[in-house]
Amino acid sequence: MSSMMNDPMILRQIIMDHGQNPRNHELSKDPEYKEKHMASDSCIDDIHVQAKIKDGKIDDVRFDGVACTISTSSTSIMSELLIGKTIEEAREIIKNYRAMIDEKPYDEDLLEEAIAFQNVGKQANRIHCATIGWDGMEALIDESEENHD
Amino acid sequence: MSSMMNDPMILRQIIMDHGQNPRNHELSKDPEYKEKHMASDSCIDDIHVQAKIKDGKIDDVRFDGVACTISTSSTSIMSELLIGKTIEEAREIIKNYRAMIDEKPYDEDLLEEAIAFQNVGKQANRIHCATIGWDGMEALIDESEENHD
Amino acid sequence: MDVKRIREDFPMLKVKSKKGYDLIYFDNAATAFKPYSVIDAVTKYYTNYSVNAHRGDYELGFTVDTLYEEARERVAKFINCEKKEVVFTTGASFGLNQVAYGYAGKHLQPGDVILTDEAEHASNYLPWMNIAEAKGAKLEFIPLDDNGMITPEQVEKMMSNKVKIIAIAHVTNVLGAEIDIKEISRIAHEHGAIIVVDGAQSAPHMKVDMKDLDCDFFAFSGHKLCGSTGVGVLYGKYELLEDMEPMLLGGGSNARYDMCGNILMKNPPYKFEPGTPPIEATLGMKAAIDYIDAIGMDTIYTYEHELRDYMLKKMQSELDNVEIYNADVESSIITFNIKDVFSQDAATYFSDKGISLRSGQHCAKLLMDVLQTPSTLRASLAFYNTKEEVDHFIEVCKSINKESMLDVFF
Amino acid sequence: MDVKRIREDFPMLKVKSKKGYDLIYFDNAATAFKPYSVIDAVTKYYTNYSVNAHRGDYELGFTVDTLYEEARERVAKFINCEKKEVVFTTGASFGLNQVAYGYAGKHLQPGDVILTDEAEHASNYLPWMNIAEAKGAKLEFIPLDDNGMITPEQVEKMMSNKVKIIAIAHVTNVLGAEIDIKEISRIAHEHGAIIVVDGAQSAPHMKVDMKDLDCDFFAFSGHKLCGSTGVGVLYGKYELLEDMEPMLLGGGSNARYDMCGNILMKNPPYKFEPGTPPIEATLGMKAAIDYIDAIGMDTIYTYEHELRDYMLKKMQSELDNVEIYNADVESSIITFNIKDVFSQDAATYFSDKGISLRSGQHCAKLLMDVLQTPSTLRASLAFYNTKEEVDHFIEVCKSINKESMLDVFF
Ligand SMILES: Cc1ncc(COP(=O)(O)O)c(C=O)c1O
Ligand SMILES: Cc1ncc(COP(=O)(O)O)c(C=O)c1O
Repeated sequence: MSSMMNDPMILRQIIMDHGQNPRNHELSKDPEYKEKHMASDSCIDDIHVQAKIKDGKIDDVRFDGVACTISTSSTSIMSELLIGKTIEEAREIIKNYRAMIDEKPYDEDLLEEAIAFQNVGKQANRIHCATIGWDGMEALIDESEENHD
Repeated sequence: MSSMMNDPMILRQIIMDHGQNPRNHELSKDPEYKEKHMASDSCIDDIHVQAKIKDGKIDDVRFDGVACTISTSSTSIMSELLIGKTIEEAREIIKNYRAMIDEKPYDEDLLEEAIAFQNVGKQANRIHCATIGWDGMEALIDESEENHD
Repeated sequence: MDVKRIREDFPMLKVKSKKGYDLIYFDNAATAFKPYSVIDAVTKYYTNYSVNAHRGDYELGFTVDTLYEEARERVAKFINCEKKEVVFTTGASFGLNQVAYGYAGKHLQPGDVILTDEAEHASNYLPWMNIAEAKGAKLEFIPLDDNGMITPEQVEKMMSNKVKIIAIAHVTNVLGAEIDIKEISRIAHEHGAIIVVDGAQSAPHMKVDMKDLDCDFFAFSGHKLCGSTGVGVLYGKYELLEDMEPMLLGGGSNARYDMCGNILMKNPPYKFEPGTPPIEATLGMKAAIDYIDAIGMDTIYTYEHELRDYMLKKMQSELDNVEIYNADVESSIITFNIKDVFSQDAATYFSDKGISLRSGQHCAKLLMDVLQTPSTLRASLAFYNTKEEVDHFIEVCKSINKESMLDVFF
Repeated sequence: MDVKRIREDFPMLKVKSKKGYDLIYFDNAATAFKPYSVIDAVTKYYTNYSVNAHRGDYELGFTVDTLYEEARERVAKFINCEKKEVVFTTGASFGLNQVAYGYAGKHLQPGDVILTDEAEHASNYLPWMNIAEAKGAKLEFIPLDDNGMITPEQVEKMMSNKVKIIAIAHVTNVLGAEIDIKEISRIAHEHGAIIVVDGAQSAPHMKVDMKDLDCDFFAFSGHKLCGSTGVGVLYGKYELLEDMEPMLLGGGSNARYDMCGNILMKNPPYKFEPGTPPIEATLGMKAAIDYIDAIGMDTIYTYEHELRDYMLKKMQSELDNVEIYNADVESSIITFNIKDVFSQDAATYFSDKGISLRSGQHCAKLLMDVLQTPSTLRASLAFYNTKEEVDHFIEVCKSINKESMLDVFF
């Protein structure tokens, strides 16, 4: 892992960049995309997450909605990270991301830019912002597998 | 006023006597009797008071129901006191009885046996027992006057 | 159990009556005294984090939110259920109304039957009477046996495919009889009915295990459990909570809504908790549960029943002026009268001697038709009561009669 | 008003944030801090007379009953009404639900109209939405003016013989706008409608006089008034209380009932108060009212408005990174955003610097369509806030931007 990724300035810039210019930030009308509406109970984050999952592979991830910087940015990074991954790979990444948020051991290399959120637990009330998009994505993956059982 | 009436033993006996052998303790079916149902909110006293009032005079008073000694006895004494009185006389007696209960100056002579309840204020939570029958009677007098207006 | 030491925890046990007697509190079924730890929990809220719950916009808000949810978790552990099955209410009365209105009101059809009985508290009777009337359903009464008990056999006899809901108390409040909920739940479910349990009098005095009882709803109050007034719990199986309408709507219980009349409600338990909750009371209830569990519910149960046996035997052997109505019932309550003295007059006399007893119809007004007396006295014990208190009570009983009871007025 | 001395009365004002900052609490519209006198009133209940209310069977029961009714009398004096018009509730949310369910639910006919507006708190909107749907009635929205205000003129225009109920806030919770209830009451009555006022945000900050406002129902919460959580008040004109169905049934609110389904309810306010009430919270609310009246509501009003003016002017003159949404509204609230920073991110930053602000949609989610922003920050002031706190707030505002707001995570 690049040591640059340990530089707080870099990490901040990653969050800001994705917060202001979120990637994959437009929903698709293609019926192959499945969608989850994630409305946080305790804050105003209200996003829609979409994924196109085929043959055990995540072809695309999209999202949109009203949300704070932390949730917008973390969802944007998630989308970039997971596009093109297999379901197994995606699950591993999600697992490691959650471990990081919970301040448990995790594999930095798998998380790439997502490690920018390594300190979000410092503001415990913001953890849900850093995970809302990830939760939506995980639910979509779960559903895609159920449908193939 | 007889000094006997200052003897607590006598007063207790008056309460007990009326509590155990209440006078006028049977309701009438005569339609000339008007009736009030007095059910205390805060205890189980639940009595019916009847009065036959004609031409400004209280011809008869009756009552019945489930009630503690204090309310049974005080209502019994009330009935004896008010039968045969004019409405004006009855109002004067009721006013003095209330004054006594409230520990204000009152005319002993008007109250006769009712002064047995002079100390009921010592047990403030029992005041409503000592007045429930009187309240019913006053309501009946009020109504009799309204009907003649 | 070291009752001397336990009594040190309760400031109320140091209070004296007007006439200087030690306070003997035998009205524990009405509400229980609070240990210092409960008072401290409430005070701590006021002095350390006195902000609103349900929001984490700032540090203290998050703190309170976390404590509030910890209280929910603590309750779940106390009654052995999932955290998400714990709805905070304002007391047993609210919980029972919520189920009647929001579950029965949604599901009952004309002709359906609600089974209840004549030993219920008004809070577990009137809501059912009301919803039955609104829905064209019928209330039917499970006959009480000679001891005022409801037995599974009697319930079984009452069952039909019309019975949709059984609403009964776990422990009745006048006689303190413990009803076999586990078996009645089994019968209810066998017939496709649900069972709603009024746990107001059981939760404070015995282990209540939702998994074991297998009831569908269970309501109780914090204040009878040595906690604050104004708070309570409604347990419901999660599918049933999902299938129940909230009685109240307002800020906090909805996730989203718009002007076209669409509301997206939160999931249970939150959809039943609109508005600012009784925060300090909830934290107080948590402290009470901690306190009670530290002593041990089984220990409490054993102690209270022993003390009640002691009292009952003394009343039966030393007094000839009392009539006891529930001598044959397993209970921590004694329901009785002083012969020739109306209950309320007797209660005033007891009070004058420092003893707090409940008189009257105890809110289970119907039961009086069964006991055949217009009113009774009720002595309800708690784990902080003592044999010495019972002894004093016996002496006072001896001194009451139809003449002496007037002493208090002279 | 000596704010230094007043601050001594509030233990919360001695609390420090995690990072050691003095706590600056600007979320008073959510709930207010409690003075020692309130805490003492609650503690006194627990330690001196911790028994149930509503019964006078023994000394302490009578004491509590008396204190409880004194609290009712105190509230009546506070809002200038009759004691019997004061219903104790668990908060504003409950009171509003009670009126929607028990009054509107009883009287509304299909086609009737309930007037409300887009600035209402969920607790004064969702119950109406719900009952309108149940009764086939319609909700119509009084247009807000440019300042988010509801004017009598706008109400007048909306009136018709179909309008049966007007449900509006006295002071709105997002903008803090003071609505002319007195005049709107007049208009309502002229058209044969009743007016239900959500006083949650007015009762703590200005004189509310029921005789003068002449509204029909008025609901507020104790906790926003420096009192306990879990208690509130519903005022209703007595004839209307008599004509309203209780939402809850249970012990204490009925005088008598039998097994044939006949209930004899108590008279108002008692028929609306079944179950054990939040006793210590009610006594706490009384102490809060005593405290507030001792300072003087007019004094409080003037101070809070001066402080808000001071804050507003400073924000307008010293800051270029804020957008203010209610600058033209008489209020003790400032609703704003930091440019380029999402409200919740900003709130976290403020919190990190010791400042408690509310972010989000403040439960008046609809209003956001009017303000045209998905969310805002809300600083709501109380009489114990100071200019020094405002000054610190201004400094913190200066330091926030889209980059610095991430400091809290690093
Ligand atoms: C305008 C308004 N109405 C109603 C409420 C609800 O009050 P409570 O949560 O105390 O029931 C609030 C509290 O946020 C409010 O601000
Ligand atoms: C058996 C029973 N059910 C319900 C209640 C009502 O509880 P609360 O008044 O706390 O709502 C009581 C309290 O007296 C009770 O004894």
